Amino acid sequence: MIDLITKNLPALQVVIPLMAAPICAIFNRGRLAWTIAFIVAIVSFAISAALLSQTLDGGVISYHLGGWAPPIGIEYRVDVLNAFVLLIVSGIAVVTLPYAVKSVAQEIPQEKQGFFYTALLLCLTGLLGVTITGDAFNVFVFLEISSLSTYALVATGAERNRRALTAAYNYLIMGTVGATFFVIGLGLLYMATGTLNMVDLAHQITLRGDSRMLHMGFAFVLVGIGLKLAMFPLHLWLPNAYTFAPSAVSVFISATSTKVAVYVLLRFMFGIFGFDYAYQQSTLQYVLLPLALLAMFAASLVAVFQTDLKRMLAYSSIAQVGYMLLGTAFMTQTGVMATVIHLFNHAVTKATLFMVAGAFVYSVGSSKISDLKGLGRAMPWTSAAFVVGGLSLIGIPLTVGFVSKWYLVQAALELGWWPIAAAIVLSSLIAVAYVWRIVETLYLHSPSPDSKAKEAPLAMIIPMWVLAAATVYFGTHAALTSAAASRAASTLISASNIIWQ
Amino acid sequence: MDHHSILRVVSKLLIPPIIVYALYVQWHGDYGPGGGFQAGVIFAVAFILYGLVFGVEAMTDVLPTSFIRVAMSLGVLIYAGTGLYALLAGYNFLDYEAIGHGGHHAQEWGILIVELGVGITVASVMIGIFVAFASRTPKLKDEDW
Amino acid sequence: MQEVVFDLEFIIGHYNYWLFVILMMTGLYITVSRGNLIKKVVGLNLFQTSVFMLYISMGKIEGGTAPILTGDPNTVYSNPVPHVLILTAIVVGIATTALALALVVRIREEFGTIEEDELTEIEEKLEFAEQGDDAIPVSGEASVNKRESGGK
Amino acid sequence: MMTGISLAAVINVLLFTFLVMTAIAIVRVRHLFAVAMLSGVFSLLSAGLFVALDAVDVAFTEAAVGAGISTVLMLGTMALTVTREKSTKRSPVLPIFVCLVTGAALVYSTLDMPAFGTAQAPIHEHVAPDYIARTPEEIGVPNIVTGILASYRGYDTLGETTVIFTAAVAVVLLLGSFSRKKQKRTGKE
Amino acid sequence: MIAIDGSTGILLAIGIPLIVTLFIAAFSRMPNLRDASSVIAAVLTFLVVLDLLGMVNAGQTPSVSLFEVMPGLVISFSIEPLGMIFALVASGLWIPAAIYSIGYMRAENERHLTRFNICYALAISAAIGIAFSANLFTLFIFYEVLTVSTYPLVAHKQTDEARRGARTYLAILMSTSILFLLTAIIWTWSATGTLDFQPGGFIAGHVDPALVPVLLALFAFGIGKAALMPFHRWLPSAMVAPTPVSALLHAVAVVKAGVFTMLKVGVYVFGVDYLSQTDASQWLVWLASASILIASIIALTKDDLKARLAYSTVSQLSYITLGMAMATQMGIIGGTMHIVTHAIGKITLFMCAGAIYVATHKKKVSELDGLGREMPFTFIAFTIASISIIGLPPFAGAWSKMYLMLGAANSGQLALIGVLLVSSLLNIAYLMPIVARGFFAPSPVAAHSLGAAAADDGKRWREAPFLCVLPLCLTALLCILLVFEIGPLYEFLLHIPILPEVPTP
Repeated sequence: MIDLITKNLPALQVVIPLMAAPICAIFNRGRLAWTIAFIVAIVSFAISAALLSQTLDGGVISYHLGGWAPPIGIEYRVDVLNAFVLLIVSGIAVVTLPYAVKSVAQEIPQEKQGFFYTALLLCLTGLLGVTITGDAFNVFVFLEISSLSTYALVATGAERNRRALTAAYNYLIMGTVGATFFVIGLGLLYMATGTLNMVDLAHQITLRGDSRMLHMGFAFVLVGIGLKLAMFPLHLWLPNAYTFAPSAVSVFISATSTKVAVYVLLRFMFGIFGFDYAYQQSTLQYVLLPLALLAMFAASLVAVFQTDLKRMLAYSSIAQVGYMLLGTAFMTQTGVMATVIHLFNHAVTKATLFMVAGAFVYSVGSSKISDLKGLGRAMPWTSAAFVVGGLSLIGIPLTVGFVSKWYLVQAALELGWWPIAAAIVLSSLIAVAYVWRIVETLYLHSPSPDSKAKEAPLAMIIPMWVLAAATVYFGTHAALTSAAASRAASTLISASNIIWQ
Repeated sequence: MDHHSILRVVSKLLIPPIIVYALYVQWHGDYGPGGGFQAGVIFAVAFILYGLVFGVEAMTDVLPTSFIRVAMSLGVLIYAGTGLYALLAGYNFLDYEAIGHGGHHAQEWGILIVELGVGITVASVMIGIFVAFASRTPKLKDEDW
Repeated sequence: MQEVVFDLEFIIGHYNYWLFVILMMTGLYITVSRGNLIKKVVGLNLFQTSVFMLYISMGKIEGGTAPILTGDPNTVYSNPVPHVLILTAIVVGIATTALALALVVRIREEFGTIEEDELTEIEEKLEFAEQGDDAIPVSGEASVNKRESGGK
Repeated sequence: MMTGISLAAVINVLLFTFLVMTAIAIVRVRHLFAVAMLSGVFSLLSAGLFVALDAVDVAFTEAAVGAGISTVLMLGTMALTVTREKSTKRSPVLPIFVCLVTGAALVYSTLDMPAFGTAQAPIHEHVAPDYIARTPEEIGVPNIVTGILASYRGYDTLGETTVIFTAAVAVVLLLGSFSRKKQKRTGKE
Repeated sequence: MIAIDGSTGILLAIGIPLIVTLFIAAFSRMPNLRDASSVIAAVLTFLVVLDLLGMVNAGQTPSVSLFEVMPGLVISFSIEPLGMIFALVASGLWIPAAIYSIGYMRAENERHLTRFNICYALAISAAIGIAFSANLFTLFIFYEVLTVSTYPLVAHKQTDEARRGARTYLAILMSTSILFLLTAIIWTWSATGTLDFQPGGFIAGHVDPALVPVLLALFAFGIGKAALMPFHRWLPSAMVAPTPVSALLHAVAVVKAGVFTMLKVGVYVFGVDYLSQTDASQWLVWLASASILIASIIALTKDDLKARLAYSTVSQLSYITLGMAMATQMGIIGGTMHIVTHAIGKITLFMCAGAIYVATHKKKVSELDGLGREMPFTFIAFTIASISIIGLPPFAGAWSKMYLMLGAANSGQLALIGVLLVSSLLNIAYLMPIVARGFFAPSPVAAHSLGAAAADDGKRWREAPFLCVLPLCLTALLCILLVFEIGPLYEFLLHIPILPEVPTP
């Protein structure tokens, strides 16, 4: 039995949540669905931890679904990079679910909770499926599972604020356009190579050489994924979606879905393309890099002027995606490593902060900044968690945010790109402005006299502080994450055909 | 709804052949065009027609919503369960070789079972979505069309 | 990258693709430019269907038949892989459409309109109300109108 | 062989003309009922095209889904919302620009595409021949599409089934539970 | 005293203020216990630091490594003479500051004292962490901790004015540290592969000599706490804080952490010898000189007592920067010594300003007429400290200035001696009038005062509460006593390495 499980870990990683979802739907009971979801999340986390430990030495696990060898069949291919991302996604699921109990009970009507957790499980399934697969078209299928369930989850925020509906609709339209672009890109790739398996694609691309189909396939995949990961001018769906989604959903998707999209981008850019260094380099440096910089500044500046905490965090997410893209655009080992480590670091940080926002919504009924005055006293734990997460967002040492920034700046300096290095630190200063506004509101204002805010329940505080502690722990013991990220970067690089700088 | 009596008669006549056709498409998918998905849609169309003509309530009397909910979940479970069965039998996930005697026989049975799962899910999901839409009170009168 | 020569043969071999592109862009245009939420969904459908056509046309082999085995060893079959992919994509498409339309129904219920311009207007009012310290909860068309008249 | 080419070409051109006309009509018509019908017509025409391109399974599905289910859903939505589209005040410049750029990119990519219908394209040389050759031996079903769909790439189809299931879950989450008795306006007070 | 080894000592010195925050939090409803635990922690910390001094004097180098944050970047501590001096100043002055805080804050009926005490202790812990850091990375971490932990102190009053001041404080300190200091550190790291402080520095040979001044500029401006112009604005705007906080900022921890870092970078990153060879710090000499003179002139124009003292601090800090920039041994010794003498002098001045405020609620220099006769202890202490700051013999301040002048002479820049002399004259001009007004100006007529009710016995004002006056008398006394310790201090500071440890064969 043990042997059976260890042999089939990659399949089980996705199949367990996939099968749990319909089971939840059959019973359609909120409490039971939650229990199933929580157990599944823990199992998924254990599986991804096992996968990471198996691949950490640089090994690759290839699993043939249906017993058909690729490229005929669909392959699950786990290396240290996607094992790391799997761990992030399932880990966030494990902490989000206990947190969700109270906030979902408050925000979602009882009779819908069963389906709510079903949708959450489907979202998890989709994200895990996208991450683990080695087949390009399979990415699309699972991307749509996660996207569709996310649209619905965002829309359930309508119970609290009806604007969640328009947010979900806009998200759906832009997400679907993105998915269709992705499909067009895949089609062009397929047309040029005749295969859909990622490894085979990379091989065929080198074999058949350069063509316009590949160039445009690259461009369409970039735009399609760019829409999903809220790359700067394509980010318009994100702020409202994160703001009006139920708290637990904001926590989960902010920490996972953009990260998975960034992973897909990394995989396509370095794992599949790499046929034409000059083309790729110019795309990255003349398109992606400016957009990333723009995101870092524009989105951060917009964040400063927000009046709602959740929306502020959403804009900050767009800026942080800019950091990840920037690391990618460097096209160096350190740059990719900075991106990968920031995937983790930002997931932990942002999840903490959205949990804080959710706790405020739970206790105060609002995440408007003007309603948070003086809560540092009434909600000491929640407010302190905000400070930890906020410091990490700025990139103060001893937090994970610092580690990311360190590697990012180092990557810029290695290339001798001084202005970029300056831009990175400068943009993190803007984070000081928006984070400190909240800190000041929380601690240096007198609470409104009729405020009856109480500390959030323990079920919310504990997950929040688990993440806050992770923010500090991995900020002080970054050897673990940086080793994984560094290994992931070098695996990606050694697998690609690019001549690296 | 008296002025729709012709419609009612015609649809009553139409529904059984549609269902038979759906079943044909379901089982014939190996040989010609068709399969679980198409069959599921056609099957759903029969019920949707019934619902359109006789009202959603009449339809949900025949097909309770709780049944739809279980059916759509069951379809996915049948499909994934086939895979899991293979996995537990020591093969890879979804390897039909685990079924029956292996070879063509296994593949045919495997395909049949998973197509059944697809069919069940698709049919019940389509009916379910229709019910969800149709259960909302229409705001338009007939003459607005 | 090969040299492109625009002779008649090239055009005959490629005009299909260009026609698909035109259809695709029509769909995309509807999605991006129209203000009516249902029309946007229709546009999205159009866009996706045209992409499907592009896929299927790749698989076509001149003189080939549908990929259903005939038993004759000399038969040329068109490429079945795009068909499989597009079957999946169609299903994803209808799933998206259903969800989008459900959202449209809910939006109409909550906001009283499905025109993007009017929605933006209402949302801006809501935003304004949310920003004020004494935000009055606004719900439905009626109260929005009330605020409008009250604001004058 | 020549007649085959020209016949296919004629059918294609005819279908295309209708498709483009329908698409333009959809852009211009404001009555949503007509739009829904035209969208159904578009699906039917494309199904015809799929048949011409040897994709019978796809044609079948497109007809059932595009002309059937989605039309029903659109009509159902209209019954619950409105039937006429209002004119928008927004400028069409940006959408046109986006479409032109995207279209140009696509046309650019087609320049390197193998000519329509040639058997020497990469996609006919790699992997696909394996499917055609191996299906009779390994799967034993005559419909190759079914063989790939349900066996070789069966996992994609599991995903596809899950997508459909997800859609149902999503719609139920949005429009309330299935049972009519619980149907209450859940709008915010 | 219990025998402790070096690494435990370091951890204790940093840890005691940290641990005491728990006690403070626990005693938040018992004010006496809470405040007493601060004072006890201060005494204990000072004793531990003294113990460490003993070890250093015995020729040991206590050091300890905690954990690796990122590969190659370790949190570790190691004691060298410069850090030892700073730790002594910070922990030693915490004792009077803690006592004074009790007196002041209670007399002013300030609220949120638990938060105040916790942040105060955190700041001290961070300062000692900075003092003992064995590498730039550790130093940077504690530097940021110091910034963050002092922010609530500056904003303590929670008024709009306080929030605004605190915002400026945080904005300047944080942006300079992230923008310049962090960049400088990462640059150093990517150029040399190490961040460990080494005697004689480790930059030489790794960075293009033409870029060395740029790197130095990043460091000099990045260390915003040294209040080098033009990044000095935070210091005057932090004046909104309660006076014990100003004392902490100006004397005990914050600005001293800044100039200490400046010296440390000069000595252990660049190396004094390397700096003097490359003339990389020449521009800094002139900037510091300008800073000294301009800040003194601005101080002259300020009528608000605390603002005047704040600009005086800006000017005095640049003495220390100047000492580093001269790149001579005497300059470094003078600079380090000035950390000590200025700290003691300035803490006295601030405590006096606070005592005056507590007793009379007067903030402006022009209101102090005749107060010296009514508050003799406060004003005598003020006078002693002023003379020390000005640098007139026999008080301690005279010696640090003398060494700085020697340094200037050694580096052959005689103009600097002129700068130092002129600035001393300016010091006299802005400090002495205060003393003169206090003692010699006639008291304003009772009718002019709004609070005229107390004019019966002719003595309208009394000294501030005992707990306010006692510490300032102690530190004033220290200004005098330090004169007798200048010799040993000088001997001790001679150990600061000027050349690389391994001389080239």
